[in-house]
Amino acid sequence: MRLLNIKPDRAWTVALAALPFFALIVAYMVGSGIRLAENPNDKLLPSFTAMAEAVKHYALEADPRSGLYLMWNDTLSSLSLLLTALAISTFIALVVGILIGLLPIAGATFGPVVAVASMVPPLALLPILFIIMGLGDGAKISLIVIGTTLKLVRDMALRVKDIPAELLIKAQTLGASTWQIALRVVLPQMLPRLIDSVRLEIGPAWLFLIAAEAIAADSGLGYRIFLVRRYLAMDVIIPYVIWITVLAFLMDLALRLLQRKAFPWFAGARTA
Amino acid sequence: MRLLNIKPDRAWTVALAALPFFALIVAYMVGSGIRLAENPNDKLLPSFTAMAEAVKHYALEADPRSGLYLMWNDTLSSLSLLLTALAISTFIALVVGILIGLLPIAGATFGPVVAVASMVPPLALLPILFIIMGLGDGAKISLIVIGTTLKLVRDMALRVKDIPAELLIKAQTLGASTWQIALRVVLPQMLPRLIDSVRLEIGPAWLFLIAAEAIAADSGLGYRIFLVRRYLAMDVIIPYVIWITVLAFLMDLALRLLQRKAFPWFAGARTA
Amino acid sequence: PSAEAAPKKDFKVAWSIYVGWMPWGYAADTGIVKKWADKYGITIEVKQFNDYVESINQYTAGAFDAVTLTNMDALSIPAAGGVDTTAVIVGDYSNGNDAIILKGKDKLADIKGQTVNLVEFSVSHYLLARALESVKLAEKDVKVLNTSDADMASAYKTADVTAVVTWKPIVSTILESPDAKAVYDSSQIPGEIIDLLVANTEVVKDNPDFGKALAGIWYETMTELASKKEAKEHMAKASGTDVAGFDEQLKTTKLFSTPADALAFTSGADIKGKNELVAKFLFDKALLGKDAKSAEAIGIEFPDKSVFGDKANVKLRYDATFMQAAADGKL
Amino acid sequence: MTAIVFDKVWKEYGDHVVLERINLEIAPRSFVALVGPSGCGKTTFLRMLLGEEAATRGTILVDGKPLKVEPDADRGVVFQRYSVFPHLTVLQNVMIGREFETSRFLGKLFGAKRKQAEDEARTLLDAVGLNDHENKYPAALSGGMQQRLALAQALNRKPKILLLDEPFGALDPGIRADIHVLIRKIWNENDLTVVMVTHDLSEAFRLGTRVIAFERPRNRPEELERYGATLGSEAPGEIARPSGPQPGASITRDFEVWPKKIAAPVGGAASVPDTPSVAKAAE
Amino acid sequence: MTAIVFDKVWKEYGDHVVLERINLEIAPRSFVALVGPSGCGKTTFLRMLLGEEAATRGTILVDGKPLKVEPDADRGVVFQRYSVFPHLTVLQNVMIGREFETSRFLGKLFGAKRKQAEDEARTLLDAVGLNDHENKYPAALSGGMQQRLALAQALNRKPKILLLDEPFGALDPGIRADIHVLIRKIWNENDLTVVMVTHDLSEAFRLGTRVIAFERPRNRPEELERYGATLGSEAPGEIARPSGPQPGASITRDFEVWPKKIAAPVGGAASVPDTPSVAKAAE
Ligand SMILES: Nc1ncnc2c1ncn2[C@@H]1O[C@H](COP(=O)(O)OP(=O)(O)OP(=O)(O)O)[C@@H](O)[C@H]1O
Ligand SMILES: Nc1ncnc2c1ncn2[C@@H]1O[C@H](COP(=O)(O)OP(=O)(O)OP(=O)(O)O)[C@@H](O)[C@H]1O
Ligand SMILES: [Mg+2]
Ligand SMILES: [Mg+2]
Repeated sequence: MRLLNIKPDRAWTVALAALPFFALIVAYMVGSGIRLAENPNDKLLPSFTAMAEAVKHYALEADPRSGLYLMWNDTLSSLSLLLTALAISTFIALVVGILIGLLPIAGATFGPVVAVASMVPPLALLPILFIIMGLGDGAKISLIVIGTTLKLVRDMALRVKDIPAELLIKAQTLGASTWQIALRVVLPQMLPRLIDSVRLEIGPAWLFLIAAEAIAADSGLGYRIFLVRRYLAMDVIIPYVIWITVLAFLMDLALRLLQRKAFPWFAGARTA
Repeated sequence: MRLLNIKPDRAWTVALAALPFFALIVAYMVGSGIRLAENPNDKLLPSFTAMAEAVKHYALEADPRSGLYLMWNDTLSSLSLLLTALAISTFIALVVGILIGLLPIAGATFGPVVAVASMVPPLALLPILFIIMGLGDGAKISLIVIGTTLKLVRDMALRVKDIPAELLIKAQTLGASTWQIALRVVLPQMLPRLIDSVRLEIGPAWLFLIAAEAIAADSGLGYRIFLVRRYLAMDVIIPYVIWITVLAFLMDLALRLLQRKAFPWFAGARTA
Repeated sequence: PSAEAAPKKDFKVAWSIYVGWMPWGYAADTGIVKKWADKYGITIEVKQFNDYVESINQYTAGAFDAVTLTNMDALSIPAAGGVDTTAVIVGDYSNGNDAIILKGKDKLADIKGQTVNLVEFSVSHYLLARALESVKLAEKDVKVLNTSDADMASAYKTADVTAVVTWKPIVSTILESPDAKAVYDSSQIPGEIIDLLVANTEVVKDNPDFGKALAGIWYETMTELASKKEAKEHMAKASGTDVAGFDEQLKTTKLFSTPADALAFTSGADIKGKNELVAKFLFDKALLGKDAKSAEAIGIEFPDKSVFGDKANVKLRYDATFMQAAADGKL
Repeated sequence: MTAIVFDKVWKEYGDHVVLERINLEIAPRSFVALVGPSGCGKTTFLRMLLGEEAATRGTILVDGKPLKVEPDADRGVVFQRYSVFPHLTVLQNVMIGREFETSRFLGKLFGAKRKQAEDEARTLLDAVGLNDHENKYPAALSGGMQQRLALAQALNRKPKILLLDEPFGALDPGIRADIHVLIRKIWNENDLTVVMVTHDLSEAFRLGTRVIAFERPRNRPEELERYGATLGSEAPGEIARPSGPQPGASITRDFEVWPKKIAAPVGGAASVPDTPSVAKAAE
Repeated sequence: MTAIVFDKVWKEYGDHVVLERINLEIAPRSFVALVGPSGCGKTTFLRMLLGEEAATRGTILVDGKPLKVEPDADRGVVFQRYSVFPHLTVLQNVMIGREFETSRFLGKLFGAKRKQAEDEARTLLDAVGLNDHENKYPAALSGGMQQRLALAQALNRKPKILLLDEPFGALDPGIRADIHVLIRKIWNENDLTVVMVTHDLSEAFRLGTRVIAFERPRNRPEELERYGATLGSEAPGEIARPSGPQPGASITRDFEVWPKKIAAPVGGAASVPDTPSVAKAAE
């Protein structure tokens, strides 16, 4: 039988999926074991026990200095920044994207500048951002917003242009004005697609958040990683990186669920 | 006439497109003028003359210390890293993406781990990378590769799965083996689509390059930006940022051209 | 393990941009490094880092044999990380290079209640702690906000930043603003922030030639810095300033330009007390390792073989051997 | 009175002449079937009538007045695909026309007005046989049901002209027959002029009161006169898209279907035989 | 000798029974037309014959041997869409079968062997009337030409069984007629058993030597016996996808088309009347 026709059954699928994770864990344990045998204080590849202890310390014990459970505090602080920023970019992307995609005039005016601006490396803009927004949360949110919005706007504009011209014509033959078309035809069709686009921007958003928190912060997951990087505390960094990965994964999952539940018509329309 | 039916003609399109760029330049000039009037030594928003001078200094005069034209040297150094890294990710993405997308066994094995790994924020992995790869170009290339490959692999796998099952069946009824299908049916259909995916990764690739150069480098566009950032030398940073934007734009353009010229069948097949 | 270790021939040194370490870049560029490496039949790769912390991490993880850092970071990172580290060269101490700057206020005591931007757990943090002590304040009287050194200058330009602790040349950039006042600097705690070139103890023990070469390179470069105009120009340029700017930085750096000066400081009586202050600070901040029970958890050995702290856990050693050899002209 | 007049209408895209000198008068309440080979400009013709495209030269008059240059509620349309809104249920799809009309700002009705619009929509759904599906989304309907829905939706604003671009092209033959009955009923019961593009000559003759053929000067198939013959039969050497500059298409045949069909007076019964037996050339 | 035998074949997807107890013998060189309402399992039947899907119960024998469980060169196929490779030219599309056969590693021929494969391919292109288009990509061909190409491509490996899944469903009626002539020619001139799924009953009766109808026990349209009647006419209450558990479809009618058509001996002339006049129920 051809390799491409061999379909593993359910049990095999699970086993095969687990394999690489298992291999990674074993590889880590071996590497860590070798280094720790040479230098028991080695910080680069800490043992799982050391990491568990660090997690316990950060997540389950209040920090004596501030009385806070640092890991939860960091998570809360990062998530609130991230979600605020994503909410802002999503809103901007929806409005501007629909404008650019629907109105030829707006498309001609803003299409090119958005295309060019989306090529600017946002990290390089940080100093300017700090001056304008101050060192507080404003600058961090702005960085994420700048880093993700332009892509989202372009995505949205393309999606709007993907709406079959027939539908827009049809709406006009039903007497709809431009505003009514935007509100009742384009907007509701964009919402589920926007979720797809936002899902793709979760990764970049974390990246920018971490970069911003590295520069000026007093809490946050990125702040902690960069702070403890000062003394190579990989026993903290590794669990934090895993935790960020889990959070990103959960956000992705939540968006997929939202899409399925809130837009029951979309699955059918997409495959059609 | 409805706003959405008003289509600007050619001349208007150009004029409208120029408008926001023009507005940005004017806004900058005003802002810069105000700040410079207050403090002629202000570094934050340098005048265009100051920037032109900085560019002249960096691009047209040899550095007395090294005898190099710094801006060209930085460009060369950054571009060679970036292109090498993108070439590597592209190659990996093509091979692994086709494997995952075409073979159910490979998909079951590597699909989940790739999905999870693509959520890991690559910047947080930098310290580990530097240790393993050393500080040379290896680590920088690795960061870009790690940061872009996973996304590309997922993209490719999805594209492979998008190939109508009919085509794979048809190939089998023509007697093709799995290997022949991969080589003659899937690979050539993926190449132009890979270009689309790579275009989307140019932005992230620059981001990772800049981040890596910020930490360990002795040349490169990102290195220079981070070096002079300490002295707030915006007269160098702004032209460098613009230059990076131009380079990214040109790379995008080159890829689009390549796609059009090298795969004449693709435009027709895509719209079909 | 040193017994069976194959004789090492290739060595790697990491350095980062700071006035007291600029000579390493000059030495590498002008062939001084190669000259001394050749003399001992070894190779030495000198690698510049943009990111200071990364250079230390690389050294701690074993990717480099030697690195430039401060005594405080030597204790908190490699030493606390179990890497037995030897200070081969004591290059200088900060004598005003690190400063506390207030916006629009000129008394240190005015810092009370302000948010202070600094690189957390760095020498700036230490300087702040010492400064607060001097005016009978504690860290809880201010709010510390971790801010990257690369962005300190631009951060100062923003309205909500009113107090920063940082080092030169950032200090010079910030002081260009008319409202910036340096209210405290490291010249008030001389000799406590020491800039070192450290190497892995095991490596220098097994390869004394490496230590000798490092000392040879350093002091030849010191001579050129004092005598050759190009040397200073080169270093000024590499640190992104001009000769005047570089001189300004040198002025607040107590550079030991001869081995004898360095020896005098390293073997002096003061150094023990100053290191003790640093260790206390690090212990307060829980930077001596999770298991540290006191500031004495990690032993620091001085040239006279006396030890501060745990004698069974000596991880940082001030070793005068190579500076001595340089002073004696025995390289 | 003449419902629609094309007066020396040309349509060009850059150098490419699509339609050449179209002169045409369409009487009110006629059912015009438009046929012609692929790419000859049938859709382009319909788009001009819709107001989506402007004529390059010439004028189009509707009831004596120049045509509005954009689509509007006086002309309804059904395309082959994408004629209904995928994000609205069947009922909402029909109702939305009234909502656009009545609620200028929100495009959405509430309370009693909504109730009334729903009842209106239900009457239309009844007429097209979709009353049992009002809460389904279009993706859950078969192709034939989607086109019924599109018809009901288009009728909601009571257009005077109904434009159909191969509305049944994607349907199975069996399903087509049913929907033919429906469209004839609609034409009879509403004060409508219908212009329908189709590829299927037998459909054209079965439904139309008049059949108009468009063609480029070259390869005009002579079989057209033979009733039921295939149009522009795909010879082995045929090329999908004509290449090179060519003159535009124009009207080459204009039949009145015999026996003459006339629309029933609105509300009355149809007086139309099921299949035409003879076709008479109008010129 | 029997070419294809289905012996009590069931096909289920989880709880959903698609096909129920299919018993069938297909003689060599027959042209079987498969009809039935949408979703009744025609494609599933074909996919089992193709080897793409395994039967849940029962066995399928080809020439007495159990069917290979994956598609292979002994069974050719043409689908409604996506039957040709978009990245290969017309000539390359036809040739690739030979390349797969001859060049196991690269799947590509060079030099004299390539020349020979090209010549072979040209002969086939000639047969389907595409010889003038050999350097075009499929996207530049019309739908009918693409299906001709797909046929030529499928014939290249000389399959014994040719499976067609609504191959002409997307074509205009005029173009269909031409391609019907072609497929009958192909069937006559090659040693082929053809199984074709179609929605179009008249197509089924025109081409097939045998017409088989699949249906679910419910809504079996009684009109089937009337030749040419529409199949599963779309009643207003019809639902696109049957919901709720239902018994699977099975064979409800099996006609031998009358007058009996037989394939010409390979290479000989066709002896097939153009349209069947009467259909005789086989059971
Ligand atoms: N926007 C446009 N720009 C340029 N050319 C166009 C445009 N729209 C249509 N054409 C050209 O006009 C010609 C007629 O197209 P049209 O769609 O009207 O044909 P048609 O008769 O509807 O064909 P079909 O039967 O395939 O639907 C074609 O050659 C097409 O390529
Ligand atoms: N892979 C699958 N998993 C689950 N159900 C399937 C699968 N493939 C087909 N089915 C179901 O089997 C039934 C028969 O499908 P099939 O495609 O064979 O119908 P068909 O007769 O070819 O219909 P059509 O005329 O629309 O092509 C349908 O209800 C379909 O939903
Ligand atoms: Mg058309
Ligand atoms: Mg089917």
